[in-house]
Amino acid sequence: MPTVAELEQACKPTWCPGCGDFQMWKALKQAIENVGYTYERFAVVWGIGNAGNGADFLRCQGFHALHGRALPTATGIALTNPELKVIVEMGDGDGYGIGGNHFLHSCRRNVEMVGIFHNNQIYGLTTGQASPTSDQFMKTPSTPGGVIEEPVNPVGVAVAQGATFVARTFSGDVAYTQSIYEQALRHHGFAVVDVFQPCPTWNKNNTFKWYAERVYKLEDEPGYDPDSRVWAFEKSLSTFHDLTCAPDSCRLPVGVFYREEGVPTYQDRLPQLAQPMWRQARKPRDISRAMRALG
Amino acid sequence: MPTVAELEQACKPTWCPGCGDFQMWKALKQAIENVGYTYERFAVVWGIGNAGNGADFLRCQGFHALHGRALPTATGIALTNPELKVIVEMGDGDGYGIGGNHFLHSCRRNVEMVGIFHNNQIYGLTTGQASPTSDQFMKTPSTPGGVIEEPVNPVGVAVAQGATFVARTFSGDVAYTQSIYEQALRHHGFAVVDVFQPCPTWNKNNTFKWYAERVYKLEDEPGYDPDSRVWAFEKSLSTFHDLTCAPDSCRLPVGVFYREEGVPTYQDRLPQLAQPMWRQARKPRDISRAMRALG
Amino acid sequence: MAQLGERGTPDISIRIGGPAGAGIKAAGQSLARTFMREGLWTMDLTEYPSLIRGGHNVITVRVGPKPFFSHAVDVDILIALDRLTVEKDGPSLVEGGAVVYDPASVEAATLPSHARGVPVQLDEIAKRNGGVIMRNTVAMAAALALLRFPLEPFESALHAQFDSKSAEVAEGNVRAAREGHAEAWKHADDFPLRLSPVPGAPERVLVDGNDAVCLGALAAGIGFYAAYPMTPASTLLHYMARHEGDGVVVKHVEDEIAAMNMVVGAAFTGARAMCATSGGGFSLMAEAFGLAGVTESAVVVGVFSRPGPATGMPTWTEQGDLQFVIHAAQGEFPRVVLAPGDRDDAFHLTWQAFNLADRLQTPVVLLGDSYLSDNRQSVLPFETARVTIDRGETITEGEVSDYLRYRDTPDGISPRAIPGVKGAEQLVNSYEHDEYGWGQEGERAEVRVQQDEKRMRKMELARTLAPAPVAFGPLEADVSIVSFGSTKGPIRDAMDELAAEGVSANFLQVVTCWPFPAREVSGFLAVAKRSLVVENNYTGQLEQLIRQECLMEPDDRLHRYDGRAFTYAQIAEKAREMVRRPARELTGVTR
Amino acid sequence: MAQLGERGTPDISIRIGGPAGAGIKAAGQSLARTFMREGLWTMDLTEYPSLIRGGHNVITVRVGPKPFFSHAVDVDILIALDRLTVEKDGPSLVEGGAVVYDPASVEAATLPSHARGVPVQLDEIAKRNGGVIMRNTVAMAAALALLRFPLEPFESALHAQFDSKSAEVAEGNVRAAREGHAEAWKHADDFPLRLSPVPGAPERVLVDGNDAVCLGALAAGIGFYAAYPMTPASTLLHYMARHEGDGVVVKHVEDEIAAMNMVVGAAFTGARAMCATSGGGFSLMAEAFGLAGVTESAVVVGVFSRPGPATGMPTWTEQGDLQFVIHAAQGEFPRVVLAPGDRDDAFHLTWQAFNLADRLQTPVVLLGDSYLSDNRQSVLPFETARVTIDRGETITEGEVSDYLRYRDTPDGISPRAIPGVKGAEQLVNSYEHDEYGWGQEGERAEVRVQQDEKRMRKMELARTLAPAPVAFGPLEADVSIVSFGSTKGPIRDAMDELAAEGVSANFLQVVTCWPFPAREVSGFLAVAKRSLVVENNYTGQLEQLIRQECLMEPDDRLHRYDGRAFTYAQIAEKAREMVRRPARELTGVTR
Ligand SMILES: Cc1ncc(C[n+]2csc(CCOP(=O)(O)OP(=O)(O)O)c2C)c(N)n1
Ligand SMILES: Cc1ncc(C[n+]2csc(CCOP(=O)(O)OP(=O)(O)O)c2C)c(N)n1
Ligand code: SF4
Ligand code: SF4
Ligand SMILES: [Mg+2]
Ligand SMILES: [Mg+2]
Repeated sequence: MPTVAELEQACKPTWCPGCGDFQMWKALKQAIENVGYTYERFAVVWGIGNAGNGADFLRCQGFHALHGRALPTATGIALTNPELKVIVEMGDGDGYGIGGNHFLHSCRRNVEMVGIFHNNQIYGLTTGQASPTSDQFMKTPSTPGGVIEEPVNPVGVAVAQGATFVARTFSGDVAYTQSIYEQALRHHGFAVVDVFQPCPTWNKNNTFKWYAERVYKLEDEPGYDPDSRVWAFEKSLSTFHDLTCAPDSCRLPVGVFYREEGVPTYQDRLPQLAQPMWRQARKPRDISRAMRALG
Repeated sequence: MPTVAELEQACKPTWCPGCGDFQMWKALKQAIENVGYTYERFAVVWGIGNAGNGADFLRCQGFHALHGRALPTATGIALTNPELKVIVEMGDGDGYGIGGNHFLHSCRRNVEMVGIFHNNQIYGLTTGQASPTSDQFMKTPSTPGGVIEEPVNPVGVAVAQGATFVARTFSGDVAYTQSIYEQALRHHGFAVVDVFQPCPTWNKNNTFKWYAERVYKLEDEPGYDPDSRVWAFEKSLSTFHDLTCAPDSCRLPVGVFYREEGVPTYQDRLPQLAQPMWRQARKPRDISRAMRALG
Repeated sequence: MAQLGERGTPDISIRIGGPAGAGIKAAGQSLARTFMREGLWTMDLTEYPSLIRGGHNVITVRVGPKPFFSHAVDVDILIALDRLTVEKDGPSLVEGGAVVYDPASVEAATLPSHARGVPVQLDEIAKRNGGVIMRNTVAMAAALALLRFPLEPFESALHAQFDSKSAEVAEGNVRAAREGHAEAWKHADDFPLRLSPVPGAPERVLVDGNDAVCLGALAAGIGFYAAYPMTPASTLLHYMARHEGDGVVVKHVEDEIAAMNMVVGAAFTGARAMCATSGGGFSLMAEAFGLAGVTESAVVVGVFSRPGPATGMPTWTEQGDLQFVIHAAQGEFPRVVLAPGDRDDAFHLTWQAFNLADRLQTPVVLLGDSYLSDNRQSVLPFETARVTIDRGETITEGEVSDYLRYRDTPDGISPRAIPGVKGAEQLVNSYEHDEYGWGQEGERAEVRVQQDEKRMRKMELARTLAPAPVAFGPLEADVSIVSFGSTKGPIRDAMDELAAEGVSANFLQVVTCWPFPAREVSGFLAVAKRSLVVENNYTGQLEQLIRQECLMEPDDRLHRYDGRAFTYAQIAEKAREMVRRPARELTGVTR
Repeated sequence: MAQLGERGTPDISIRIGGPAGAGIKAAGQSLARTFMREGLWTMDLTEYPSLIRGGHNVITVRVGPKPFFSHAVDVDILIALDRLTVEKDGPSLVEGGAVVYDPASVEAATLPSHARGVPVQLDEIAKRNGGVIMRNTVAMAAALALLRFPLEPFESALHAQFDSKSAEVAEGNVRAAREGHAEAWKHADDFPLRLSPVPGAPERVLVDGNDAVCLGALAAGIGFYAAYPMTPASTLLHYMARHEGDGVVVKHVEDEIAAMNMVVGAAFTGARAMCATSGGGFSLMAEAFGLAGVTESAVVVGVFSRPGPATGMPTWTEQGDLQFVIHAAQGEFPRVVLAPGDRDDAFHLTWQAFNLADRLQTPVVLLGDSYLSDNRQSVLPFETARVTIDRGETITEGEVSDYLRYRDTPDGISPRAIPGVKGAEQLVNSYEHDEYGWGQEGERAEVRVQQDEKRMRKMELARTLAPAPVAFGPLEADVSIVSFGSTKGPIRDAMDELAAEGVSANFLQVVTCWPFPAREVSGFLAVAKRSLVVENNYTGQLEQLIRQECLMEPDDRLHRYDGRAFTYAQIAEKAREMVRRPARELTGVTR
C-alpha cells in the first residue's frame, strides 16, 4: 500500500507556483494512503488540462485520456475490472464543458468511481479562456466583453441527475479536501467532488483569498440535510454571484451536499462482472448454442 | 401569416397510427398560426428521429440537422439573424442522450429560441432501444435485462442550469400542449418544453392511457410557484417512478415549472447583432485599423 | 425482360412487398428458414425506407438447390400485399411470373401484362382464422403451393414459432396456411416452376452479416461491447445485449464518443473490447480512434456503412467510407482495416481482428455495409474449430519489473502489462510520451521520433499478419476483377453466370484494405487481360488506393451509388461489354 | 559548426531562452517589432512545451536588411535567462557567437567553449530599476549594444508599451535598458556583427499566420465565428473576440461539435461563417463537416495541425492531417482544401476561401500548422485592394418563387435563397433529399443519383475556381521540389542558399490540395531532372496524393516528424546530396 512518498514520480509537478493543483495533489496522495489501496487495486484517469497534467506526477496504474473524455474511459475500466477503484481527475472545461454529456450520464449511471473536478473557473492550459464555470461578466481572451452565460452548476446538475454522492471543497483547505476525498473513495457509487481550485496565473478574480473569504462548511450550519436532494439543490444555487460581490453577501458552501448509500451501483447490477473481463478471453468461447439458435 | 393548413406540406406524415407526434404537429401548427409569424420570420430545426421526421411535413424555412445537434445548428441561426424566431424539434435520445451537452449549455446560454423535446421514453426511429428517459427496469432490445440507469430528469437539469422557461406537457392534451407552445414562443429567452409523447409502436409501458391516468396540471394544485427554482426542482423529482407504479402513487405534473422573464437573452447582449449578419458581407470590410495595430 | 425459368441459375425468387409495419421482413425470413430447413439454399434482400410505418418495404427471398452468393436479380413470384407493390415491383417480375394478390384490395386489371395473376383472399382467410396479421401466413402458403412445395415444413415452422405463445394462434396460422395453399394450388398447374426439399442436406444456419460478426466476437472472448444505436449496426447491439449472460458487459451509451472512449478504457484492463456503428457514429469516434492509436490500445471497431454524407440514406447501402476509415483522426498511426465480403468472412475476420488488435496493440477496423449487415443467407455453420485466441504480448497475471509500457523494441511491440499485474504502474498516454509514458518527455524531438517510429514499425508486422487478398476463378481470364467487401457475392455469382456463357473471369478480393496489399494487387493487375475495379461508391476509393499504392490504373471501373447493392447481372453485363470491346479501347495506362 | 558571420545570408539571429512564465515570447516579439520599425526584416520562431510554467521556452528572432522566408538555423547571440538555456541552446550557437548571461545565476565556466561570454547583471539591474520582471528589457538592450544598434528605437518602444500603464514603469524600463546597453557595450568591440536601421524602408506589419487568417476573414465580411480553444488555433478565437465590435458574433462554445454545427446554422442565414481548430477538434467536427457537404452549406473551416495522434504534442508542428481533411466524414461530397504557405497566402486564401465556399456552396478547409500559426514575420501590409466579395448564387433579399433549394443544374450549383427572402420556404436536409429538400424522396434511387451527381459536379467547377499551384525558381533546375503549406518558407530560403552555390532549384507549391492539381504537378514532375517531395510528416501524405492523382513517383522525399519545422539548411543539404548522387541512383520510376 503505497505511501504519499511512494505515490510520487520522478517527474515533478510543473504547475505554476501557488496553483491549487498542488494542494489537490497532496490531498489525493494522502487520501489514497489513508484508504490503503495497493498499486494493483486502483487506477487513475486524467482528462486534458493543467488538472490532467497531474498524470505525470502520480505513480499508479494511470491513463491520461482525451480532453473531455476521462469519464467514459474510466467507465470502460470500471466496467471491465471490478477489482479496481477508479479515480478520475478533470478540469472544469474538461469535465463540464466539452465533457458535459458524459458528466450528465455518469451521474445517472452510478458506476462506482470517483470524479474529481479541478474547478478553477478558467481554461488554464490553453491560457486563460472562460470556462463553463467562469463567473458571469468575467473578461478573458475568449470573452473580452465578459462572459454572458450563466455558469454551470455542477452540484445542481449532479443532484438533479441522480448522483449518489455530491460534494464540493476548496483546495486551500487541504485537510478538508482530503477528508472529502476519503469519503468519496469509500462511497459505493459514483462520487462527484467539485473542488474550488485557484489558478493564480489566469484567474485574477477567484483567488485564494477570494475563496477563503467566502467558503463555509455546510455541516457547520443549522439544517444540514445531505439526505435531501431538494436541500442540496437549494444550496447549490447559492454559488451564483457576480464578480464584485462582497464576501458576506456571497457565501460559498463546501462539504457533502448529498449522499445516498445503499443504491446498487452499475457494477452491482452486472452479474457477469464477477471478475476482470480479460479472463473471458483465455480460450475461444463456446458459441455452439448461439449458432444453433440461428438454424 | 400562414394558417394551419398552409403550414402543411404535400408530403404527408408517415408516423405510426396513434403516434403522439401527430398531436404535437397539430399543436405546433396551431400555435404558430395563433402567434402569427409570417413564413419569413421563423425557422424550424429538427434533429434526427421520428420526431425529426416531422421536417418533411411542415412548410417553413426548415433545417433537418444531425442527430443530437439540432440545438447548436439552431443557435447558429439565432445568433446570426435576430429577425428569426427559431423552433427546435428533438427526440429524447436526440436531445437528452447524444445531444445532452448542447442541452446543458443551451440552458445556461439563454439564446432566445424554443426547444421542444418529443419525450417518448424510447428510441423510436431506430426500433425501440432504451432512451435516456426510459423508466428504470424497462426491457428493450438494447437493454433486454432492463434499464439500470436512473432516467434523465430534463426539467431538473434545465432548472439547475439556468433555463428561463421550463415546461412539460402531454401530447394527448392537444389544446394544453398548444397553449404551452404559445407561451414558449412568446417567451423572451430559451424555452424548454418537454412533451410526454406516447410511442404506441415501441413503448408498451408509457402508453396514452398510462400518461392520461397520471398527469395533472401543476397550476391546479395549491402552492403553484413557477417563480421558484427550488419548487420547480422539487416538482421535477416526482417524475421518478418505477414500471409498475399505480396511477395514484405516481402522479406526473405538467405545466410551466419555472419561468423567469426579464433576463436579457444572449442576443440582447450582442450589440453587433442588430441586423442579420449576412449584411456584413456585402462589401469587403475595412481592416486598415486592425492592420495598423500590428505595425 | 427475362423469361420465367430462363435464367442460368436453377433458383427461384419470391418477393413480398407491402407497407412498413406489416411484418414483411419477418414473413420473408420465416419462408427462408422453412426452405433452409428443407435442405435448400437461400439469400434474402430487404429493402425499406427509414420509416417505422408506411412507405414501401420489400423482402426478396432467393432459394434454390445449389448454393449461390448474392441476392436475386428479378422476381418469379411477387406477393403484393398492397397496390403500391404491384406498381413498384411489377416491373421486376419475369415474363410469366406470378403475382399473388388479394382481389379485395388489388384489381386484376392493374397487374402487369406479362404477369400471371394468382388471386387469393388473403384478408378474408386471415380474418376468419384469427386476424389480418395472418395475411403473411396465407400469402406464403400460397407461394409454396405455386411451387408445389409441401406445406408440412411450413406448418411445423408455424408451430415452432407460435406454440409457446398460444396453441390457438398456432392452430389459426396453420389453418390459414392450409386455406391459402389450397386456393393457390388451383393455379399451380399453369405455373411451371417447381421446388422440392433436398433430403439429407447438411445442417445450415440463417445469418446476416451482423449475426456473423457477433458470433465471431463472442467466440473471440469479447468482454465489453459499447454502442449507440445506428442503422445498420444497431442489431449488433441487440445481439450482444442478448448475450450478456455469456459473460459480456454490453452498454448502450450516451453517444458514440463515449462508446469508443469506453472501449479504449476496457482495453486498458485487458478486456477484449469492441464497438460498432455506421459512418456517422464513426465520425464522432475519430478522435478516440486516434487515442487507441497513440495509446497502443487493442480495440476492434466495426464500421458498417450506409450512403452518406451526414444522415444520408440510413437503410440503404454504400461503400463510401473506405478512405475515411484509413485516414480518420489527426496524426499518423498504424491501423488495420479488414473488409469482410460475406458472412463467413464476417465471422472469421472478426475473431482474427481481435487477435490482430492484441498482436499489434492498435485499432483494427471491420469495414462492412448495410448489404452485408442486413441480409440473411443460409450458410454452413461457421467452423469454430478454426478460432484461436492470440493475445500477443499481453501480460495479464503475475508480476513485472522495471516496467516500461512503451519500451522501444525491434518490431515496435512493447509488452503490455495490464492493471492488476504487480509492478504494472504505467502511464498510458494520449500525449506523445517516452517509454514509461510520461508526456513531458514526449516533447523532446528524439523521444518523439523514437515513439513515432516504434508505432509505425508495427505496420510492417501488420503486413505479415493481416489476411492476404483472396483470388477466385482461373489464373488467366478474359476479365479480371478487383474489389473489396460485400461486392464479393454479386461478383462470384457473376463469374458463374459468365463461365456458363464461356466468358472467363477471375476476381481478387482485397480483404485487408490497410495496410494495402500492393504486391498482390499489382501482380494480379499486371497479368490481367482486362482489369475492372468494382465499387459501391461514386469516387472510386479502392481505385484511388490502387493508384496510390501500385502506381497502376485498371482498364475500367464499375460504380454504383444509388444506395442499392450491385446485382450479379449488372457485373456480368459490364464484363461482357468489356469483352466485346477491342482491347485497345480500354483505358489502362500501365501494364 | 558554422562560423559567426559565415552564413550566406546577411542576417543575424538572437535567441532568448528561459523558463515558461518569464515573458520570453513577449520579449522576443518586442525586439522584433523594434527592428521592424527601424526598417529591418524579421522572423520569429517560438518553441515551448505544453506547460504554463517551467520547462524550457525559447524565441529566436532572425533579423536582417533583406527579406527572407523562414526562421533562423543557428544562433549568433544567445540570451540565457537560466542555466538550462546555456545547456540546451549552447550547441546552436555559431563559433564565436555571444552568450548574454547573468553571472549571478550562470557560471562562466558552463558556457560552451566556442562562445563569447557577455556577462550582464540582468537581475540586479532589473531589480534596482523596478523588479526582476525587467530582466528581459536589460537583456534585449544588451543584445542591441553588441550589434551597435542604437538604443533610441527600443526606448520609444518601451514608452509606447508602458506609458499608458504607468510613467514610472516606463521610465524604469528605459533606465534598465540603458544600464544593460552600457554594460554590454564594453564587449561590443570584440563582437564583429553589426546591425543598423534601414532608413526609408516601407511600412511593415508583424503578423503570425493566425493574425493573417483573421484579417482575411474580417476583410471577407465574416459575421460568425465559433470555436473551442485548441492550440495552435486558440489565438484565432482571441483575435476574433477582440473584433466583435467590427460586426462579428464570436462564440466560445461548449465543444468543437457545437462550433461546427453552429457555423452550418449560421451559413443557413447567409452569414459568412467560420470555425477553426486543430486536428483533434476537427475529428469532432467531422460529422458536421459532412453535414455542410450534404446540405450544401458555405462554410470555412480552419484546421491548424500539430503533431498527433490524439493529444500528441500540442505546442509543436506537423503536417499530419492532409489526408484526413481530404477524407473526413462518412460518404462522399465536394470539398476544397487550401494550404497557405506563408502569411500573405494565409490572408489572401482566407478571403478567397469564403468566396469559394459561397460559389460552390460546400465546405472549404484552410489547412495550416503551428509553424505558420504561431510565428511572426515582418511583412508588407496585405494588399486589401485585392479583396473581393463573391457570394455566388446567394439570394439574400427580395422574393423567389417555385423555389427549390436543391435544383438540379448543369454546374451543380442551386441558387440559394436565405431565410427572410420571401418564398424561401425550403428544407435544408442532412438526409439525402430531392430538389425541394424532402428526405422521404431522397430514398428513391434516381433522386439519390441526381443529387449525388449534382453535388459531385461541383468539383469540376472547383477545379476552375480554386487557386492553381505556384511555381518558384527557374523553369529548368537541378532539383525540383514539390511541397504544400508552411514548408514554403524554408524551401524558398533553401533555394536562395543553393542558388548562391550554383545549384539551381525550383519549387511547385501545391496551394489547393483538393481538388488535386494533377495536371500541373504531373507537368512539373515530368520535366524535373531530380524531383523531391518535402513534407513535415512521417507517411508522406502529399506524395500519396501525387501517386494517386498523377500515377507518378518523385525521385526522393524529405520528411520530418519530430514536431519541429524544417530549416532551410536541412532542405538545402538534401538538395545538395541529391545533386551529388548520380542520376541513376534516384528511385523514380516514372518519367
Ligand atoms: C478536442 C480538444 N479540444 C481542445 C483541446 C485543447 N485544450 C486542452 S486543455 C483545454 C482546457 C483546459 O481547461 P480545463 O479543462 O478547465 O483545465 P485546466 O487547465 O484549467 O486545469 C483545452 C481547451 C483539446 N486538447 N482537445
Ligand atoms: C451520430 C448518430 N448516431 C446514431 C444515429 C441513429 N439514430 C437515428 S434516430 C436515433 C434515435 C431516435 O430516438 P429519439 O431521439 O428518441 O427520437 P424518436 O425516434 O424516438 O422520436 C438514432 C440513435 C444517427 N442518425 N446519428
Ligand atoms: S495556469 Fe493556473 S491552473 Fe494551470 S498550473 Fe498555472 S495556476 Fe495552475
Ligand atoms: S415508432 Fe413510435 S415515435 Fe416513431 S412514429 Fe411510430 S409511434 Fe411515433
Ligand atoms: Mg480549468
Ligand atoms: Mg424518442
